[in-house]
Amino acid sequence: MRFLEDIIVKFGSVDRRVIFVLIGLAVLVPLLNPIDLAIRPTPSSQRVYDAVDSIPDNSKVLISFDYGPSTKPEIHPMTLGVMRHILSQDRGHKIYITCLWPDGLYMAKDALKIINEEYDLVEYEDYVLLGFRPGNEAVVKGLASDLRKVFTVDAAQKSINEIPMMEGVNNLNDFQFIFTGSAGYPGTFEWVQYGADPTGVPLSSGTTSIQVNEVMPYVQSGQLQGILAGMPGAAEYEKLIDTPGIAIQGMAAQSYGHVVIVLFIILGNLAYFITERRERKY
Amino acid sequence: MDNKRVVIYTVGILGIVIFTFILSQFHIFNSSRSFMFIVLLTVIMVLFNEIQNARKDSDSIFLRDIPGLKAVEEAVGRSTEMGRPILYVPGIMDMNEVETVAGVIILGHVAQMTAQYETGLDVPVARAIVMQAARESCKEAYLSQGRPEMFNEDMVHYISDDQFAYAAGVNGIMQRDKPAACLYMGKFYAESLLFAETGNGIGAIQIAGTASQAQIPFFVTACDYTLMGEEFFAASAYLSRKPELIGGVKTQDTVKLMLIGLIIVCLVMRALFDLDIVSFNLLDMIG
Amino acid sequence: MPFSTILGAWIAVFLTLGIFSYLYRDNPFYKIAEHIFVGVSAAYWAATFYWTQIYPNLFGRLFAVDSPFASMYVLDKGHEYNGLYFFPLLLGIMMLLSIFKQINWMARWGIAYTVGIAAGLKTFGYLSSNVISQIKSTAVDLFSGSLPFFAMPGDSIFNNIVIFIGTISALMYFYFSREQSGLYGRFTRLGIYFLMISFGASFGFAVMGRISLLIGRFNDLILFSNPSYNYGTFWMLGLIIVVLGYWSFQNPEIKEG
Amino acid sequence: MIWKRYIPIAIVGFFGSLTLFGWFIENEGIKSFIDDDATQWYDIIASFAIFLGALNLLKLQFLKVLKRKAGWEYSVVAILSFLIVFVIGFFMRGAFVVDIPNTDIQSTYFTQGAAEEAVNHLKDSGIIASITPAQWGAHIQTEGGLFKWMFDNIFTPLSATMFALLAFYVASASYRAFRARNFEATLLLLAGIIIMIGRVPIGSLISSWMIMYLLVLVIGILINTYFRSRQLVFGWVALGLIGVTVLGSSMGWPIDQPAVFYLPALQEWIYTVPNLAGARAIMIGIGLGVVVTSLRYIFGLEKSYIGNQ
Repeated sequence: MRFLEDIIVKFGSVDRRVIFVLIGLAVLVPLLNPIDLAIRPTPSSQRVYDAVDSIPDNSKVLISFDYGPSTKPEIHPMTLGVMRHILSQDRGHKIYITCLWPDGLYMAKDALKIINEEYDLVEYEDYVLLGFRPGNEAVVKGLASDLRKVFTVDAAQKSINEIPMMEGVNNLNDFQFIFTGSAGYPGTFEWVQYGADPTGVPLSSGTTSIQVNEVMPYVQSGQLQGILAGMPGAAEYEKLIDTPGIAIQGMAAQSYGHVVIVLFIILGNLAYFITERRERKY
Repeated sequence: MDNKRVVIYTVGILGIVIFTFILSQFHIFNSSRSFMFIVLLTVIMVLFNEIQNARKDSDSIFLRDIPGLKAVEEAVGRSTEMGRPILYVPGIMDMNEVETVAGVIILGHVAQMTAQYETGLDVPVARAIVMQAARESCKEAYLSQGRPEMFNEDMVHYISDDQFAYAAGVNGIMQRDKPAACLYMGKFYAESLLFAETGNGIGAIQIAGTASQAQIPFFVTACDYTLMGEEFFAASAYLSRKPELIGGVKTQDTVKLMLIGLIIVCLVMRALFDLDIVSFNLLDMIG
Repeated sequence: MPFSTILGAWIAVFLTLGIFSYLYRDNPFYKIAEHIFVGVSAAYWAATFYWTQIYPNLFGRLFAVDSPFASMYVLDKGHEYNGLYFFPLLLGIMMLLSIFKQINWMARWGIAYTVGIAAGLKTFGYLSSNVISQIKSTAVDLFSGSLPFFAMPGDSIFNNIVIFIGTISALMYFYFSREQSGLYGRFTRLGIYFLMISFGASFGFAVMGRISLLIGRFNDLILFSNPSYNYGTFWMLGLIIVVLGYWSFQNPEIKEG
Repeated sequence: MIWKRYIPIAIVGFFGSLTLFGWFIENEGIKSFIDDDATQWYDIIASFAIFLGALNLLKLQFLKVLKRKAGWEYSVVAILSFLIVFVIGFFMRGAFVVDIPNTDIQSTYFTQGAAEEAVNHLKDSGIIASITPAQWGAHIQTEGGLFKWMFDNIFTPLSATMFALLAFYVASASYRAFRARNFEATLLLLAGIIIMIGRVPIGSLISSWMIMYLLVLVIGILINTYFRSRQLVFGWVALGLIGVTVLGSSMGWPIDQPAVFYLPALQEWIYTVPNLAGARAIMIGIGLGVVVTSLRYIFGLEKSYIGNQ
């Protein structure tokens, strides 16, 4: 027993790089030979799926790309999942894309490139990329009151009036559903405060794991129709629309990463209590 | 809330409701948001009243003691006994962040104590403007304790604007000088982990204060004491003795009580509605 | 696979491994990658904000088709001319001029405008969505009879009671005008327990997010190690290990602590 | 003094109250000004502020080089990369689209020369193709353009990897810094662990019976440390193990029953009930803080944003 205690305590003072190698391997190995783990959707992901499913036919859907490259692994599978879900039912939905983050523009172009390979979409008829506008919450407020003043041209600098699907679209009230893939500020908070609450348009959101708990009260109060929480949330959504993608592939690595961190916390605390008890003895 | 305030605020709210009712007769007023208008005017009324009270005599304003602040005094005492310096990290952001301003205010309080106990104080910063403000705050503290000779400019020194370079610099200081107490007061991002881990490694007392919600959980588990969110702002308001700041804290307290009252009223009214004792549901009327 | 994509992949791998090399120790590769990031991101932000806002929405209005300067230069972005837009232009230029020390007070007008507008938006936005809406949903459903007393998972009256008491006790923990002692002290102690569970959830989600981002980077490195990218990851890994090994042999690490 | 202090305070006061009370005004003129022009001006000034940030950064690096401070060579790298991307962004179109009429085959080249060469090459094999340079403004996000190439291969890996570093720091902090030093910290770590394991697929593989056995052992250890009596510990552990086994076999060992010990279900309850109460109290608390601070800005009671001279 004493021998075991010594190992745990000694491991605490080992060089930090050993711990780095351990967590690195715990994440890398399952990525190299993926193990298929059963995924169980949580109620908050299910609620997003139901919200998207219950959009009336031939609706106008606004998808906002409010994230950048550094949080792409968590959010990109979500926005792709929602777009696939909307298009796979071919119920005549039209997709309008805005970005509150400058690099959200590139995330949107990347997503459109992937989606175009799977569904033959016609730009300006099935989807329009309105692009990025700086100004954070001011942009959302502007969209709620007069979209045509915020976006006079789309991302390819084409005038709004020349785009057929923009007819009758003057502000957020003309949309039947909004989805924001959000990595921070501006993002879900601003869409709830200046987008969904003032207009009543149903809003769902996919956020990075770190932001999930701050946004969570909106879900219970009904201001948000469910939440996709981090990469696990994205994997659950991929399972719900059963098109396995990059999020599901990452779940094994995510699981082992968590197990290793939990073991570190438990071992670290054991070492702490052991040294504490030994000090109390002398 | 003493009953003088209860009377003022009840009369105030009645006045606001009447004023809003009059306004709602004009079509220029968006009456669908009248409830929000009433709430907004109430908060403004409470704000001006509490700042007025704080301006009259800010010493009479009561503030419960905050465990984190008491721990700071203990930490300074411990450092003095062990003859080792105190490390104070005022966050990595600039003076335009409210949390950095609060961090510099608390620094002034700590500097007063280190002047009194003649303990070493080391303040590495990540922004040039924060360096100036921190130096002013320390100089004032040492003067107020009558120890101008103990203050030297290099106590507060600039390391780097970049997040990880700053973290590496502070870690180097910790390992070299082995301070007995490390205080992290301000706005932090992921580098909070690096400070807390190195501080743990050298066995220092660690006290953190921040409103950055993503970092509070890490500080709570890694430090001995943490001033969490509002505690951090209340502590700095109290120490600054500025009527606007103290008034702000008292306003939030007062409005919080009113809101809890509103929750209970809504709960009761909803229960009555659900049990069909009452025909209308108050919740739908609230904007 | 066009040459520019392969070259791009190799550069991406070099920069990724350069940043990761910081885990071994602070070294020239990390410093180069980090300073490239500093320079590139500054220029990237400037270019993106100019072309998406200043160019179409400011100059688009000042040099619109019907503007008095139309003879000089026309930029048709679907706006009509609006002379008021000289105000933001003036504030913007003052901000740029504030880089010079003696007149750095000039930035204050622009900052004041953004602080003013943000304060006006935030006051209503937070009061309505983050305070009042949350207050309304804390008046929970206890007697509507549509909920079972206890259910796991799913809503229940027991859950609603816990939410009601938890929210109020946690709110009272951050109440500063009364000493936390006696019965009231025990009530706020209950509040700190609810707060701790909430911080625990944030802790769990924060760790989850960071692992996901690491997965994203490893996915890229694995992708770029394929033959179609001429084994970019392996070449770069080899290069960095050799050079780094030699460099750290030259200047050994002073044993910290 | 007026220019430096009173005018900024007046700007905050005027535009702040206009935007704040604008929410309650029904007048078209004011509403359209606040909702559109005022917000457009906000966007424009925010863009200039970003420009200022970039210039400040550059100034910092220049000073480092001029004064030959430690590590100035790396500042040269920063300035060079800034200039290269600045030139690409502002002065080079970097995107010349060559497309063959009435087909959707198209490819983009970085330079005019490369595009012309491709067109001549096509002409030799009898296909006429046209070159359309990307419009100014759209050139920075044209697929295959030089700016987009720089974004994909330089900006994205750098910013993504800076974040990914944190996973390693969390791991080492998990071992060396996160301590259950008091009941609150223990509650925090327990809730964190249950949520971390409950929300990933591996969590649903751990049966509630395994958790119950684990609980019996952990309580046994706690009894041992606090009560120090051997019989009590053995009594409890034996009783606990038998009880769980009997209950398990009577229910046929279902993996997710009783739900309170099945991690995904327990995680969901913790997440949607106690966590919600805490998160809501924090949201209300911060909300009030933002409202009071913003009101202090508007009514000129808070002037830290313009310094105190």
